[in-house]
Amino acid sequence: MALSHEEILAHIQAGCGDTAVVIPDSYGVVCVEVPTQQLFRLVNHLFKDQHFKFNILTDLCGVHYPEQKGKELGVVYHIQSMIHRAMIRIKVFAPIENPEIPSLTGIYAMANWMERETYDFFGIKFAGHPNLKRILNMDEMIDFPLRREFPLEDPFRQDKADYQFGR
Amino acid sequence: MSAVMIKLIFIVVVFGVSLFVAMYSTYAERKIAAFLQDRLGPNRAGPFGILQPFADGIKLFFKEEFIPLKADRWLFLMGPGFFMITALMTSAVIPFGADFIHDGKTIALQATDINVGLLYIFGVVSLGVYGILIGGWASNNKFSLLGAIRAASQNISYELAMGMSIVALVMMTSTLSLREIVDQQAGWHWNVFYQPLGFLIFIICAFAETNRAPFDLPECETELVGGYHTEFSSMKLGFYLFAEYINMFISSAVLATLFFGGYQFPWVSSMDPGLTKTILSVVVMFGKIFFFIFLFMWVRWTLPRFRYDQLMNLGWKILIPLAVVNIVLTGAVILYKMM
Amino acid sequence: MSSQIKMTETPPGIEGQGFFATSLDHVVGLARKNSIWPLPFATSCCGIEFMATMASHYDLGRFGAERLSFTPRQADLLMVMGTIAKKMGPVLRHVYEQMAEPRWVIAVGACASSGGIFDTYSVLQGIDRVIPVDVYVPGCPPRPEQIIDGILRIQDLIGNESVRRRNSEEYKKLMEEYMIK
Amino acid sequence: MRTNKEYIADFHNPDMPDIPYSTLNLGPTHPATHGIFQNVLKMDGERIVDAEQTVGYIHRAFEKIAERRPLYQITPLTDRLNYCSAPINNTGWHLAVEKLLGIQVPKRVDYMRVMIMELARISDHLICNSILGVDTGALTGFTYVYQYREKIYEIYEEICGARLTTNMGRIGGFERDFSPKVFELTKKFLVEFPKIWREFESLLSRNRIFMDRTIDTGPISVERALNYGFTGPNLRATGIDYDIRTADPYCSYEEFKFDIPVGTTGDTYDRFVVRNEEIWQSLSLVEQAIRKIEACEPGIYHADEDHYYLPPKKEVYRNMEALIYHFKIIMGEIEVPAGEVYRAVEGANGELGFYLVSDGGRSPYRLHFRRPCFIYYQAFPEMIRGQLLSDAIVVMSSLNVIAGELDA
Amino acid sequence: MGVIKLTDRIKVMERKPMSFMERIYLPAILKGMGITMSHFFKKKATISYPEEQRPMSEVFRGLHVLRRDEKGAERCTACGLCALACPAEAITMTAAERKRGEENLYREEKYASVYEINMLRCIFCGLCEEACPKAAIFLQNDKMAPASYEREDFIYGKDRLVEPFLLKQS
Repeated sequence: MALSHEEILAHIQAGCGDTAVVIPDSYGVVCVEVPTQQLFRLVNHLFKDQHFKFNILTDLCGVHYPEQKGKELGVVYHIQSMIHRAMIRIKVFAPIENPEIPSLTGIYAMANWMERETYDFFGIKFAGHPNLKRILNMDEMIDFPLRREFPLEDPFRQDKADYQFGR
Repeated sequence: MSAVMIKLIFIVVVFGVSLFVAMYSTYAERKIAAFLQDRLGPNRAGPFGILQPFADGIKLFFKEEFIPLKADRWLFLMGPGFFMITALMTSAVIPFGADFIHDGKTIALQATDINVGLLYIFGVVSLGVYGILIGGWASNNKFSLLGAIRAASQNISYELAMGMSIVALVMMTSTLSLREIVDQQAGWHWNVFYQPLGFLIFIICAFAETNRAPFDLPECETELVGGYHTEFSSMKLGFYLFAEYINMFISSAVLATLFFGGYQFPWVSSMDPGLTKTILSVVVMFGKIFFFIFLFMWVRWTLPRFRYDQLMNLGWKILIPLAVVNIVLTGAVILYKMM
Repeated sequence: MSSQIKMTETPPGIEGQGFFATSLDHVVGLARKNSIWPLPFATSCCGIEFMATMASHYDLGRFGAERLSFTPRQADLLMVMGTIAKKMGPVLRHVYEQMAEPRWVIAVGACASSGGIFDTYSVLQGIDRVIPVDVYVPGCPPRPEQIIDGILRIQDLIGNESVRRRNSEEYKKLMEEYMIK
Repeated sequence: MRTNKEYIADFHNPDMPDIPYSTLNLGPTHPATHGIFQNVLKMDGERIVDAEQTVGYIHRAFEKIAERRPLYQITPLTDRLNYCSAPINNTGWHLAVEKLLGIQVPKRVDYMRVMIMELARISDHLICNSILGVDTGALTGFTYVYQYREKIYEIYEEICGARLTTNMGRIGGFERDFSPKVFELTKKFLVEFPKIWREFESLLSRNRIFMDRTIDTGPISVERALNYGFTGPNLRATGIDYDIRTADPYCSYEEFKFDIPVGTTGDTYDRFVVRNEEIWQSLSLVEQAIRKIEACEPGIYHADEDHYYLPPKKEVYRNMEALIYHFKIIMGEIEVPAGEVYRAVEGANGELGFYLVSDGGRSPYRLHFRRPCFIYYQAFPEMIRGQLLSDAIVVMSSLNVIAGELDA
Repeated sequence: MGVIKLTDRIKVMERKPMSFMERIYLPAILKGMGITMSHFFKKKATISYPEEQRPMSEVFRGLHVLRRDEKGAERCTACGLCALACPAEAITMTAAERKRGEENLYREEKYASVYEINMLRCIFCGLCEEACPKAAIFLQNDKMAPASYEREDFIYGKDRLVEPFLLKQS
C-alpha cells in the first residue's frame, strides 16, 4: 500500500493550498516547506484525514541557519503514517528576531515536551503552548545553547581548571 | 540465692539472648539473602564475616547523632527507645525451656508465668507500633509520616485477624497461659495439626505485625526511601533496626510456643526432669525459633510486596472472615466432641 | 584547592605521635570500614555497572556494604556515579550536607570525576567542585573490579582515620572551603 | 466500599471538585527513579491527584557535542543514550550515517548487527523486567537474571572489548570479525538463559501479589499512546503491532522470522508480559542470526569502502595509499554529501531516531536524537492520576525511563 | 480497547484470568520459595575479586601503554592522530626531534617528549589505538586504571605509560 510521492504531495496541497514549497530530497522522503501561518492547518488536515492517516508525529526538532536571512530558525517535523508506512518532512522557518511558530500541542500530546526542548535549545516561541519554559537546562539560563554561535563550552565557567586536566 | 535473684539473672539472660539473636539475625539475614541470590555475603569482617554485626553496631554507635531542625526533639528521641523497650518486654512471658529442678527447687525458664500471658503479648505488641508512629511523626518528613501511618493502619488491621485466630486456639486450649499451652502440646499434639487455618492466619499476621516482606510497606525502600526511619541516623536507627529483629525473634518464639509445641519435642518431653532435659528443651525451642526466623527471611527474599489497598483487602476481607470461620468451625468441633 | 584536600586526606596515624593514636581508633576504624553503607547516587551508565557490582558476580556484600541506604542520614559513603549536570549540582550538595558524619565520597567514573567526554556548557567538570571527594575511580564506566578497587581504597582510608578527625581544624577548614555548613 | 477503579475514574473526571492536596517530591534522588528525574506529586493521602515532572538533571548537551565531532567520534556518544542497550544505539547511528553516505553493507554484517542488537534488546528488557521485580520488592529474581546479563557482557567484551558502553561497530561494518569464542559464548548463552528466564517468569508472572500490583496500574489506551508518541514495547502493550523492524526494515530484518507480541490493555502487566515475550523472540532471532552468519562466507565484516572504512592496520604500516586514507578518515576529512536523513531503529525502548543534517562538513550540521524515553515520559502524569503511590513507582519502572536517554 | 493489526506477525498476549489456585496466593508463593531454595545450595556465582581475577577477553580495552618495538625503541612518532581521535580530548603531547645517538631510544625521527593521558577524562573507547598508524598506543587487556585519592594521580605521563624496557627483553 505504498503511497507514491505524487499522492502525498497532492494530499499536502489539499491541506495548505499552493503555499507548500517542495524541497528536493535525495533520500526518498517527501519534504515540504510551509509558511508558519499554514502549519497548523496542514498538520491538522494530515492528522484528521482518515484515508492517509498521517497521525503520528515522529520527531520535532529545531535547526539554526544563521546565513539564511529572515529565515534563521527552523523547525523540522517528521510526520508518519503508520498504515501506509510513509513519512513527510515539514519545515517551517521564522526570523531570529521574533521566532514564533504555532504550537502543535493541540493536535499531538507529545509535541509538548518536544516544543519545550526546542524552545530551550533555540528560543523558538511556540504560540499556544500551555507551558512553554525550559525543560533540560536550568531556568536561570539566558542563552539558547544550540544556536550556532553558542560555544560548546561555557567560556565563563568557573568549574574547570586546566591544571587538573593535564593540558 | 533467692528466687528474686534467680529471676533477675534470668531476665538479664533473656534480654542478652534476645539482643544476641537479634544481632546475629542481621548477619543471618545478609548471609541468607546472599545465599538465596547466588552470592557469598559478608565475609571480610572476621572469619566468614561473623564479626559483621559488631562492625555495624560500633559503626552506628560512633556515627553522628542527628536531629533535624524541624523535628519534635523529644518525640524524635523517644520513638526508637519506645520501640526497643516494647520489643524487649514481650519476651517476659515466653517459656524458653522445661523447668530445671535443682536441689528440690524448681527454676522455670520463663521470666513470669502470668495466667493472661497471651493477652500480655498482644497488649505489648500493639504498643510497639507507637514507637514507629512517634518516630515517623516526629521526624517531620513526608515519607516518614506516610510510613508511620501505613505502619499504624497495618498493625491495627492485622491485630484483629491475629487475635481472632488466637480465639479459636484459646477455645481449644481453654487457657491464656503460655506455659500451659506448651504443656498441652507434649508429644506430637502440636496445635498446628489441630488449627492449621489458625496457624496460617497467625503466621501471615505475624509477618504483617513485624513489618516484614511481603508486608514491609512502612519502610519499603523503593517507595518511601526509608519509611518511618528515613530521618534517623546513628544508634537511633540502630534501635529501630534492632528492635525489628527482636520482634522477629519474639514472633518466632510465639509461633513456636503457640503452634509448634514450644520446647516440647516427642522424645524430649518424655525424658526425666533434669539438666539434660532442660538443655535439650532449650535447644528444641531455639531450633524452632531459628526455623521460623529462617522462614521469615526466606519469604522476604522471595516475594514481591503488597500494595497498600491490597494489604487492607487481605486483612479485612479475607483474613478476618477466615478467622471467624475458623472460630465457628472450632466451636462446632468442640461441641461435637462434648456431645 | 587541591593542595588543601591533600592535607586532610593524609591518614592521621602517620604524622607524629607514634603509630596509631589509640586502639579505640583502630577498633572503630576496623568496624567502620567493614560496615560501609553506600548511598548510590546513580545518575547514568555507571549506575548500571554499580548494579553489576551489587549483583551475584561481584557481590559488594562481601565487604559488608550491601545494605544500600537511600536516605542520606544513614549512609556512610556517597557513591556518585554518572554525569552530574549543573542542574544536579545543588542537589548533590544538598544530599552531601544531609549525610551524618563521618561521611566519605567516591566519584565513580569519568563523568563524576572530571566530566569525561561531556566537556559542555551543562555538565559540571568534576564533582570536587561542589563537594570534597575522597577517592576517584577512572573508567567510563569503570568495570566492577575498578569500583571494588575504589571501595578498597575507601576502606584503607577509613581504617586509618582517627575518630576525632571530623573535629579537627583541617577538616573544618576543608568544609569551609566548600562552604558546607 | 469503592474499588480502586472507581477512585481512578474520579480523578480523571474533569468535573471533580478540587481537593486539598499535599505535595510529595519523588526524586531527584529517589531510589525508584532509576536515573535522575523529579516528579512532584500532588497527593491526597496515598492517592495521586496530579504529577509534574522535572527533567534535565543529567542534560549533557549531546546534540551540541555532536556538532563539533567527526562522524565516527559520535559513536561513543550514542553509547550513553540508552546505556542499557548501547549496541542498538551504535548500530542505529551507523545506519543513519551509512544512509547519508550511501554505503551498502554486506549481508553478513547485517546479520552480525542483528545478532548484537537482539542481544542488547535481551539485556535491556531483562534489566527492565527484573527491576520491575525489585521495585515491587522481589530482589532475588533480579540477581538471578543479572548473572545472565553478565554473560551478555562477556559476549560484548569478546566482540568489542568493553562491557557497557561498547562503542561497537564502525561506519560500514565492524572493527573486527567476531572471534569463534563469540559464537561459542552466544550458543552457550542461548542454551542456558531460557532456563533461568523461565524460572524468573515463574517467580513473578503468575504470582498473585505481583499480578495484583501490576494489573490495571498505569493503563493507557492505543489512541492516547499514539498521541503521546509511544513506541516500542510500551506502545505494543496497548495493542498495536508497530515495530520499526517490520515497518521500515533495516539490517535485513525482513528475512528473519519473528512475532511481534502485543498486549491488550496497556497496563503495567502487559508491558511486563510483552517484554518477556520479546525476550523469547529475540532469543530466536539471535539463533537465526547465528545460523545465517555461519551460512555466509566467513571473514567479511565490513563494507568495501576505502573512503570511509579504515584500512587494515597491516596495510597502514606498509602501504602509502592506505596510510593516506587512514589519516583522512581519522582526521574526519572524508567526503560527506550534504543532505538530510532520518533513520530510526527499533531501540529497546522504542523508535530511536537520528535526524542528521549535513552540510558537507566533517561533523553534522545538526544532529537530533529522537529519544523514545523523552517522548513517552510525558504521559506519566496521565497514567498515574488517581492511583496510589506504589503504582506510580511500578509504572515508572515498567516504562523503563532511562535518564541518559531522557535528558541526552 | 481493541488490538490494531498492522502486520501478520502479530502475537496477542492474551491474559488468562487468575485460576483458583492462583487466587489463593499460596501455591505461587510456595513455588517461588522452592525456586529460591534451589539456589540456596547452588554453587555461588561470586568472584572474590581482589583475590580471584575474572578472566577478561583478549580485546578488552584497559589501561593504555606506549609500546616499544623489538629493539626497545619507542614506537610513538608524535603524529597526534590519537589526540585528534580522542572524543574526550584526554591526550596531550609535545613532539620533539630525535637527536643523534638516540636511535636506540626512538624509532622514528620524531618522538613525543611529553605524552600525557588524563585517565579521569578517558572513556576507554579504543579510538586512539585504532587511530595510531604506528601501533604505538595500545590498550592492555589485563590491566585497568586503578582508583586513587588525588586528581593529579590520574595524569599519566610517559613514566607510567611507556612499556618498561627490561620486561620486554626477558
